[in-house]
Amino acid sequence: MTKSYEDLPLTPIADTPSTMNLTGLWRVVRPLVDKSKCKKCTTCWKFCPDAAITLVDGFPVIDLNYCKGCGICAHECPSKCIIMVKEGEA
Amino acid sequence: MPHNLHEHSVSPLIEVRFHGRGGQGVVIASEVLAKAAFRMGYEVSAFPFFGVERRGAPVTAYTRIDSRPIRVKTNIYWPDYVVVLDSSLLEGVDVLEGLKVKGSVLVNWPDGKKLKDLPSKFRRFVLDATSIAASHGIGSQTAPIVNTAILGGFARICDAIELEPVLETIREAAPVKKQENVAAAREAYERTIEVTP
Amino acid sequence: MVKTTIPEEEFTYPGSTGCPGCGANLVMRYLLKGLGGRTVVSIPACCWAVMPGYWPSNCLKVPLLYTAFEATGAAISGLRAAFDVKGVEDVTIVGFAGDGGTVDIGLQAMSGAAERRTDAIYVMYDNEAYMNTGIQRSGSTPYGAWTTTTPVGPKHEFKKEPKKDIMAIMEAHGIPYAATVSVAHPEDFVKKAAKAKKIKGFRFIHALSPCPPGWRMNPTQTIEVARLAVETHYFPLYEIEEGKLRITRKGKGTPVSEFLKLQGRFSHLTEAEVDSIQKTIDEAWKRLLDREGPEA
Amino acid sequence: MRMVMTGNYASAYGAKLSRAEVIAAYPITPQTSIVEKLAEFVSSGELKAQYIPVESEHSAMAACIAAETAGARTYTATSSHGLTLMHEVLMWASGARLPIVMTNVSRAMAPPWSVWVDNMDSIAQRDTGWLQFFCQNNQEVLDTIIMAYKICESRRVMLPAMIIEDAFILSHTSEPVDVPDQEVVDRFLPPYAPELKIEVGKAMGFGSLVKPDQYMEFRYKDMLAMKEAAERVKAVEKEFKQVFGREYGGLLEKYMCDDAETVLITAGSVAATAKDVVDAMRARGARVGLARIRAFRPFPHEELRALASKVVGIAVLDRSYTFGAAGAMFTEVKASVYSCHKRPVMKNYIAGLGGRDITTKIISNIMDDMAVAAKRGVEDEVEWVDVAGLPRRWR
Repeated sequence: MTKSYEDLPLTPIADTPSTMNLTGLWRVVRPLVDKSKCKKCTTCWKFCPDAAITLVDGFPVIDLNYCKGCGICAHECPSKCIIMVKEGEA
Repeated sequence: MPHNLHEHSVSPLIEVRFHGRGGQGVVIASEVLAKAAFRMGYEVSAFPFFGVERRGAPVTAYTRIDSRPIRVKTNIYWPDYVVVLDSSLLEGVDVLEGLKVKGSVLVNWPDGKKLKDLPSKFRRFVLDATSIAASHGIGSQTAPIVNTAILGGFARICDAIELEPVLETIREAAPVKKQENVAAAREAYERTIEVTP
Repeated sequence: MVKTTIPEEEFTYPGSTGCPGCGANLVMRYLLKGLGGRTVVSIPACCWAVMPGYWPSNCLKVPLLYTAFEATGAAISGLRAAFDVKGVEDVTIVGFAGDGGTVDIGLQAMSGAAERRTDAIYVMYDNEAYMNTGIQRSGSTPYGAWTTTTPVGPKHEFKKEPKKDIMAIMEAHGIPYAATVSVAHPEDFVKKAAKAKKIKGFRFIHALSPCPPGWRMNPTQTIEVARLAVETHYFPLYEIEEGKLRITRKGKGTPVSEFLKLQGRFSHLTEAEVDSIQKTIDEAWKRLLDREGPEA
Repeated sequence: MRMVMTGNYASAYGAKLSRAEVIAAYPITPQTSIVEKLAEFVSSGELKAQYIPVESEHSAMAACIAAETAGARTYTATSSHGLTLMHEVLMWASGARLPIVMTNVSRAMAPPWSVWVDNMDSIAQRDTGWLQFFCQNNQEVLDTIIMAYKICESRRVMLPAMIIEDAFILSHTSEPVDVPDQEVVDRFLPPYAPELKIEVGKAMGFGSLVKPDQYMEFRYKDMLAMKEAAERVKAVEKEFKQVFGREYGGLLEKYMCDDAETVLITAGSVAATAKDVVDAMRARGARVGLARIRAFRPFPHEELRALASKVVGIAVLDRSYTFGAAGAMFTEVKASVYSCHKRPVMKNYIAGLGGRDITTKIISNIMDDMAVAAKRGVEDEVEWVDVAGLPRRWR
């Protein structure tokens, strides 16, 4: 929403985390993690350009609010525990 | 009606034009004169002819002296005094251009050599600033720096300017050889003579 | 507990507006992991000037100063001077620019900053063309590549000139540290960033940064293509510390065709042209080995 | 203490007394002695500052922008081609709301090459969002630098300022300048303390990408800041006078205008000479006056309108020319005056380009010409003065 000039700072200083941008909406394919096959190697976490993967007990948790579906995690996973599926399927 | 009537109505008390060559300290001479006059309580301004000349090229610089604050920022067209630091400029440069009738010209001129070709409607003064500067070891023997000596001579020819403030200013401004520069100016003051027709 | 091979702490937020599979996103992510939170980054016009998002969004957890396209070198000098005069110590100043902003329009300001020995790290993320404006050729675009300003038409045109050797240019400035890094080797990347942080003076990091739209490739292959760049010696990983060169990853010397064939921007090349690229790479690699010498 | 010094040294002393903390500069004739003097102040320890010897004017301004964003008070100086090379980043400085102060030694643009005065360089930057002060003497140069920091750093302004010093006529002319004591300046000008600056560990992006739905609001704020600046110029000068005893007439200095029929409007060093001319003409009985545009930005609209309603003729002397239009000061003065109920006759005189001397005689001739035009009407609205080949003689 457009703010009144009176409510704006002197100059546009960006001070809000980019988590305000739900870039997950861009996604057409979605990663699915098969925890049973995961060896906790952290490769997917390491290569995620969007820092959208966090490690919980060593397992990857993908934040679908931000994952753009690039598929790097699936492509790089050595144990092939991540697959990409079309949004709306599976 | 003299062509410079209009200029007279706004011109300051004293306007001086210095002629010399790049590297001789012409611009510094104009500034030191201004500072000496300022020391005496005058208002002043000093400026070079704003060129891009390099070492050896003819250079001019100007000083204005007045009892009131100086506002005018134009060139000086009708000087009261002309000071020539290098006599070789008498050939080729019209050093007397615009000099007021009854104005004075001071030339750095070798002792004993006859000064010719300067019209007698101006007061003419000579001073062997080169020999004086050389004898005090200012600059090199082949290229003595004459700007401090010539200012001693100027104090002699200009009633409004006293020698002591000129010497004080030289003492303050000279980066090296302060005593020698002061001594040269003092000697120059003594040795400046008017050329009689 | 699982141990990660690079620092776990993140200095970038999700929600950046970079393209899916963007290499430049990873360059920033790894860089800040190596440098830590007491870092100030200056970014000129480039993809990264857009990636933090529309105001008030910011995807960095450290201060960010935007600057004009050609001005990164000057901006980091200004930042360092301000912190020095204010007595702010223990801060790493980073200039973070694309290849156009570095080897082309920003070369003068960067050279000035290097010559002045500005205490800062300059990072060039090299996606080998003006990608922010839509894939126009830069001085860092390699021989053979298609771009929108080196179109491949009926006369079989493409970029005929080799890439500017920015590492050699920066080394010639006599800077204390210069290194190449790749998003396919984050451990090597983070180690070099951390090393650069400890050195004083002007440091330069050249990061190869695959660009899926600009290289006409599948975003899933960003890491694979970056890895092949190293393996094929297209983009060797090395560092030059006080004039001493050390190759940090030798690579297998895989044929460069393996690297090229993943990218649509090279798809028009004939076998002979690929061979000539291979030859150029082999010669450069040999020079690099010779330069490193036997002791390493 | 009163000292005899050039305009360039007056600039350097102004920056030193203002305690500039970061100086980034690139040499250009005739600005060089400013930065040489400042480099000397820094190396001798007289000024606690960082001096960045940048490789271009563009970088000088970009470095000042970065340093100022990080909370340092910055200063730079340039001239002509240097200023125009900065053009892009000048807009950056004002858009980022950074109160940088810069001296521009105003010099003609090439080609043909000229190192001499005219104001084309400064006038070409009029739309960059900088305050522009045209100075008439060296004292004003020094004083205006100190005042400019105070005006520009005030919270509702936060815009940069350009102090314009005519090439050679001020830059290389020595005249008495009162150099105030540091303690007095310190009391007048507190340290720079911006509300927002780059702080290590604090995630903030300076100069972010703004969508069309908010860009205009930011620009509107800049416009308000420039309006506020007009008020601050007057208020700060009042305060300056109380402390230092000098004043310059705010945005528009009026000299002998009260009962004047013909007024000359101009800016810069020529205005100082024009005061002598006004005195001389008044001694002959001519009802003439001078209005000096001291601040070209913010422009003195109100002051000009008040003045215009009382006079018969206004001559605007521009030391620059906007090709395809007229002198910039002329068009702006005319625009200001247009909606006045009673409008004077106006004429534009283009003079003094590329260092051509504007003599006292030229100035009085302009005023005489204007007085005649006010009675008989204007034939040539824009007249080029003292151009060889034109029929009219001005000297």
